[in-house]
Amino acid sequence: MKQLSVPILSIEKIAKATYQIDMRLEKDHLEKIKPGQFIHIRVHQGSEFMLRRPISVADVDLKLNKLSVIFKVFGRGTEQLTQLKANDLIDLIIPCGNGYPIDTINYNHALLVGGGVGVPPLYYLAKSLVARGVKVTTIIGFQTKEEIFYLDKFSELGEVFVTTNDGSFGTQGYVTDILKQEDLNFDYYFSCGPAPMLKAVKNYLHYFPGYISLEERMGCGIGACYACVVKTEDGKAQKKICTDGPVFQANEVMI
Amino acid sequence: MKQLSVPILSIEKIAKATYQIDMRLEKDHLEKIKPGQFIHIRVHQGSEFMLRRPISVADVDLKLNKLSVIFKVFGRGTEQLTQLKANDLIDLIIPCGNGYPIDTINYNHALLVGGGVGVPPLYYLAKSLVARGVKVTTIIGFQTKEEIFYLDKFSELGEVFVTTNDGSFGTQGYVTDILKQEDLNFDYYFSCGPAPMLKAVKNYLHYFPGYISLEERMGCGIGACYACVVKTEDGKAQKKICTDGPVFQANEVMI
Amino acid sequence: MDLSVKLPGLNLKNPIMPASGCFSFGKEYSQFYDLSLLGAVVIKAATLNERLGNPTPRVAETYSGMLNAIGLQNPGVETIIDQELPYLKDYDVPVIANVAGSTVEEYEQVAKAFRRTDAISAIELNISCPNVKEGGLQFGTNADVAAEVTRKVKQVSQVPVYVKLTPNVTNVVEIAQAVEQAGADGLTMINSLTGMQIDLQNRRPLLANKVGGLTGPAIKPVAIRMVYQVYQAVKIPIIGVGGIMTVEDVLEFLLAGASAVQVGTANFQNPMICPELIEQLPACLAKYGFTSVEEAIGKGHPSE
Amino acid sequence: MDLSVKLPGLNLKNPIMPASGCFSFGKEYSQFYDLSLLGAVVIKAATLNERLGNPTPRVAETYSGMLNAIGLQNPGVETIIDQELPYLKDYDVPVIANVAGSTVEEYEQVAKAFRRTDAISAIELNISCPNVKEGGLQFGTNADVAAEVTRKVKQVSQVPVYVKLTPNVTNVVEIAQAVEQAGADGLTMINSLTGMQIDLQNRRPLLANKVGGLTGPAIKPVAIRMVYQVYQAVKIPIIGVGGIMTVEDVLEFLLAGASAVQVGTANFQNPMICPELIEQLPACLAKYGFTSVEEAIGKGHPSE
Ligand SMILES: Cc1cc2nc3c(=O)[nH]c(=O)nc-3n(C[C@H](O)[C@H](O)[C@H](O)COP(=O)(O)OP(=O)(O)OC[C@H]3O[C@@H](n4cnc5c(N)ncnc54)[C@H](O)[C@@H]3O)c2cc1C
Ligand SMILES: Cc1cc2nc3c(=O)[nH]c(=O)nc-3n(C[C@H](O)[C@H](O)[C@H](O)COP(=O)(O)OP(=O)(O)OC[C@H]3O[C@@H](n4cnc5c(N)ncnc54)[C@H](O)[C@@H]3O)c2cc1C
Ligand SMILES: Cc1cc2nc3c(=O)[nH]c(=O)nc-3n(C[C@H](O)[C@H](O)[C@H](O)COP(=O)(O)O)c2cc1C
Ligand SMILES: Cc1cc2nc3c(=O)[nH]c(=O)nc-3n(C[C@H](O)[C@H](O)[C@H](O)COP(=O)(O)O)c2cc1C
Ligand code: FES
Ligand code: FES
Repeated sequence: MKQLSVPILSIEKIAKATYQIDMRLEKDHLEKIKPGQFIHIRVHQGSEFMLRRPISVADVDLKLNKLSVIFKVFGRGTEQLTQLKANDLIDLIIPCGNGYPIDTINYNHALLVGGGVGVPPLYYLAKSLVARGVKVTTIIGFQTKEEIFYLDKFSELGEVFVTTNDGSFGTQGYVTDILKQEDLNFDYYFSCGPAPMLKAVKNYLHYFPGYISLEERMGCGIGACYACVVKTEDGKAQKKICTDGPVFQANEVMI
Repeated sequence: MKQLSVPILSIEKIAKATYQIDMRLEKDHLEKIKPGQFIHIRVHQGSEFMLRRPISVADVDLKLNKLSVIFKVFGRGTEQLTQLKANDLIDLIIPCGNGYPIDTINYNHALLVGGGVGVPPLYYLAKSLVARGVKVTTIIGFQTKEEIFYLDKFSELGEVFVTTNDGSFGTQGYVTDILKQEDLNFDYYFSCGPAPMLKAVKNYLHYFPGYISLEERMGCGIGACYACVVKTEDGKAQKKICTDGPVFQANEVMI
Repeated sequence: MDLSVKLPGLNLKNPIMPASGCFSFGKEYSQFYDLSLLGAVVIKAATLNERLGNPTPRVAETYSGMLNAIGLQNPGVETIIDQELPYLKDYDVPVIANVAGSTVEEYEQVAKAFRRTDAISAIELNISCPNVKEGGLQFGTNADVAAEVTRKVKQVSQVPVYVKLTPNVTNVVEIAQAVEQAGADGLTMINSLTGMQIDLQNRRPLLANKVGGLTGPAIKPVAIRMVYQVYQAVKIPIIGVGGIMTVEDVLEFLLAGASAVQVGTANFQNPMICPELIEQLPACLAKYGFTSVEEAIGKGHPSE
Repeated sequence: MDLSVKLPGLNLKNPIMPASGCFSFGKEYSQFYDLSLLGAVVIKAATLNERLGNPTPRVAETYSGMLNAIGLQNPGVETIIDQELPYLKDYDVPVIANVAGSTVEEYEQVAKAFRRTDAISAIELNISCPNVKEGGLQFGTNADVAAEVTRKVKQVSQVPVYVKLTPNVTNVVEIAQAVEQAGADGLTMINSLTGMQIDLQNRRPLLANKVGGLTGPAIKPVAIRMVYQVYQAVKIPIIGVGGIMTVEDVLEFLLAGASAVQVGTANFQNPMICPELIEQLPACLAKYGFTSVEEAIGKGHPSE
């Protein structure tokens, strides 16, 4: 884990209230990043924003020495981040958390299920899985058509199903509706998204082995403040999402 | 008085820790500005800096629709202002306070005495006086050679004496040393600078009519909070520097 | 969208008003906008006689806040009635008179003096100003004394009395209940937290008065907490104040239990803040599912 | 430049240490820098048994500050001694153990438990944590109770005892004097101010615990004021804490009367803050005319 100040290559609006930031990092930092890990971003110099913002790694390009994140404008901090410009420096703690243990699992066909701001980390995951010869099927859910991003990119990597809550694109409803409607073939699943979605996915897929990625309001992002805990499935102990997670085995934690 | 958001034309370091910002304003705003008035600058969007910074008008250019201020980096706010770039917008309350009543005075030769950040307003004053046919002699004092600015510009308008505390340029000592050493000819004086300097100038020149410009920590800058008061000479009443001043007759207020 | 709020003595067309001491008597801000837009105007604290206040410096900036030690400078209640209030009569806006004093008698006398004018709709009892050595703090930090001042002022006032509480106490609920018991028609909360800044160069407190009142967004969480706690413990309405910067802050105070809000320090940063908040309020209420201001009041208290 | 400070039980090579609860037991930050650089390490509050703390969300951001309601999550004093303290032994840095409890007896028992290790140099009595329903606030807001806890812990502790005061009181000087009287070797001040944020979407307090502790630069003026007032009223040394962001803030606390300082929230924004402050301190002291840390302590009190 390192604190770095890195230059922004570009910042671009890629969907409704959704932005992608590409930044330049040195190779030895990029090589350490695993899909599912996040970076902890300082919003602004000065005192107004005392907490960093955790944002998942959406893509890593080792050729262009580039790291990409995708974030949605939610509150004051992400609003402030949209003010960044190319060549500005951005202050990161990197890499944070544990990623998906893609090298230690035995599988042939992965199902990826993401909702909203849970979609970005699945892209780097999908790329990494395909690179390892694992087949990938993806279900991504959004509120509405204007919020959809990366559909093409996911499509290049495997079959993709899209849902929108308002039915303006793809299947109307939730990602779990796809699980119910389609007869999907897979032997492992990975899911990232809002807690209610994860819960539904975990319940629906409880016969399958899988990993889920959790969100919680964070203080330090490095395991020092105990802000981001989640109870273990047995309710007896607690894990820190920022260091033990954000990726957990689906049956490891209580959500 | 108006709140305006105006574009910055340029920001430039003109001396040690001293910056000039030129901004573009519409003519009808510029025409209302009198020498000695100030603008009340919002340091930054967001909540970190709740108070604006009062900065004197250093120059007005009606041809180029340009207003210039010169400020010294003193604390966190002026430090932040140095981060501004050309084309950024800057949020002002303008014009603030009462300027020098140059059109109502009967005089032929004005002495201008300024120290440090008290020098900038004297430039627009000098220009305006010369334009009205009044002769101008100027004494400006700085800590050290590297802090000197606008010497050429003042020289174009009349005789100039410079002092530095450390003697690295001009006369070593204070502006009042010039008053003591030189046999100056003038019938009115105008002074702006730190309180101890104003006090010394006022005492030394107490036989002359004159105007001084005061500084005080401000809240609103528009007369609503009573932060910036100064006692009248008789000690019985109080004036607000931000609206009754910053320019006062030398014998009007207690300093 | 219905922004109006009915409070004792106050028919507010909207819940936004400037906070006492940050708006003088209104004239300055009327250069920026029409004061009739406001829910109400709260004037600077009135004392019996003229006060010149504290020596300068009187203000300092802090992280997301400021300190002030103005020291209740004001021309005295009679001059205020004769020379300041008439100006506000031209506007269609209720006026709240902030009343301060060094003794219980002074509070009483100031409140009494206001009987001869019909230019004010309510009194706000400033029992909390931390800046004046003999006055302020003491009244507001002791429940019995706070109740006594309230009772005495209620006896002489012709208009409803709002008591403005200080946050510099161990138990704000106790004070709130005591003044409610003593007849207060409403509460305003909070006044400033006592703070200090030290001037490194001069090696002494920066404010001439040494301590000052901390205000601005820095203190908002304390204000929200106190409004929330007191809302559950009293029946009289609360006017919320402390650190409001945005329309979301306004709604947060409403949800905490405030029926209206005051904006103080933010006026200095942005003189247009009050009309801007009023303009933004309908959309903000709608965004969070409310159809009126009244509907939002106290809705941050889960029903469990 | 001499940065060292000698305090009861603590030979600090410099006056900068992380604040309790913001630094866990040190391991995480040792990824960023060598902990031996620090003046001391203050570990997370220890209670007698393991505590799981409050439900989440446990933190929220506020203007120039944050709210937390962690709820004293910790593995219990025995596990801390056996599993956390050994790691710190590898560093050349004194360790201060923050001690919390729900009853006077629990404080006593935790302090007693620490007798079996020589890994700690002092105890910091957290009589002020506002997050735990049965503990915390009560002890620190009543002078008699605060004195009682202090006395009991002093009786069993083998190391000096610093009492950490809460700012949520009407009169902090009274509490400070009571714990001094009861035998405290030093004071740490301040802990967090009680605050709240309301979630507009969910219409309830954002923190699961509803109220939380407000920390960060927002509260610095309150901390400075309290250190300043207490410095004039007690003889024991004060460790200052609350909102430190810059080296000027450090010096401000020293001038107010603190002998050393703790940095809490700022670690989250900038994990390198402590070593950066240590590095910047000599130049800052020199700039303002001091030749050592000791020389600056209390110098913000004008001699008049
Ligand atoms: C491990 C992890 C990975 C994430 N990855 C992404 C991503 O790739 N893209 C994306 O758009 N969002 C992601 N999020 C959510 C993102 O962190 C929040 O949307 C963001 O912090 C909100 O900040 P704000 O300033 O807009 O909101 P504010 O309301 O101003 O935030 C206030 C505080 O709440 C915290 N907060 C608010 N919402 C959340 C949330 N949902 N999760 C965690 N903290 C929150 C903020 O970090 C901040 O401390 C991730 C969250 C976590 C925990
Ligand atoms: C009418 C007037 C005109 C001025 N004109 C100029 C000018 O043309 N050029 C220039 O360099 N400076 C000028 N000053 C001084 C300038 O306002 C301060 O240097 C500046 O506000 C310091 O801000 P800071 O953020 O650097 O300091 P900080 O210490 O961060 O400021 C904290 C607070 O103190 C106030 N403050 C600090 N020092 C002063 C001071 N000397 N006077 C007033 N307020 C102060 C700030 O406004 C702010 O509210 C003027 C002051 C006044 C009152
Ligand atoms: C400069 C200044 C002067 C104030 N004067 C008074 C006053 O005279 N009477 C009063 O009750 N409160 C006074 N206050 C407190 C405000 O009315 C308000 O309670 C406080 O500032 C918190 O609100 P804010 O954070 O929006 O500023 C003053 C505040 C400031 C900043
Ligand atoms: C997340 C968090 C956890 C804390 N836990 C403790 C604690 O366990 N014991 C304690 O005495 N203080 C605790 N505090 C208070 C800090 O030690 C410190 O007093 C306070 O944060 C003020 O300093 P700051 O403004 O630099 O953060 C905690 C603060 C934070 C932010
Ligand atoms: S955010 Fe601090 S422990 Fe996870
Ligand atoms: S700064 Fe507010 S009255 Fe002058």
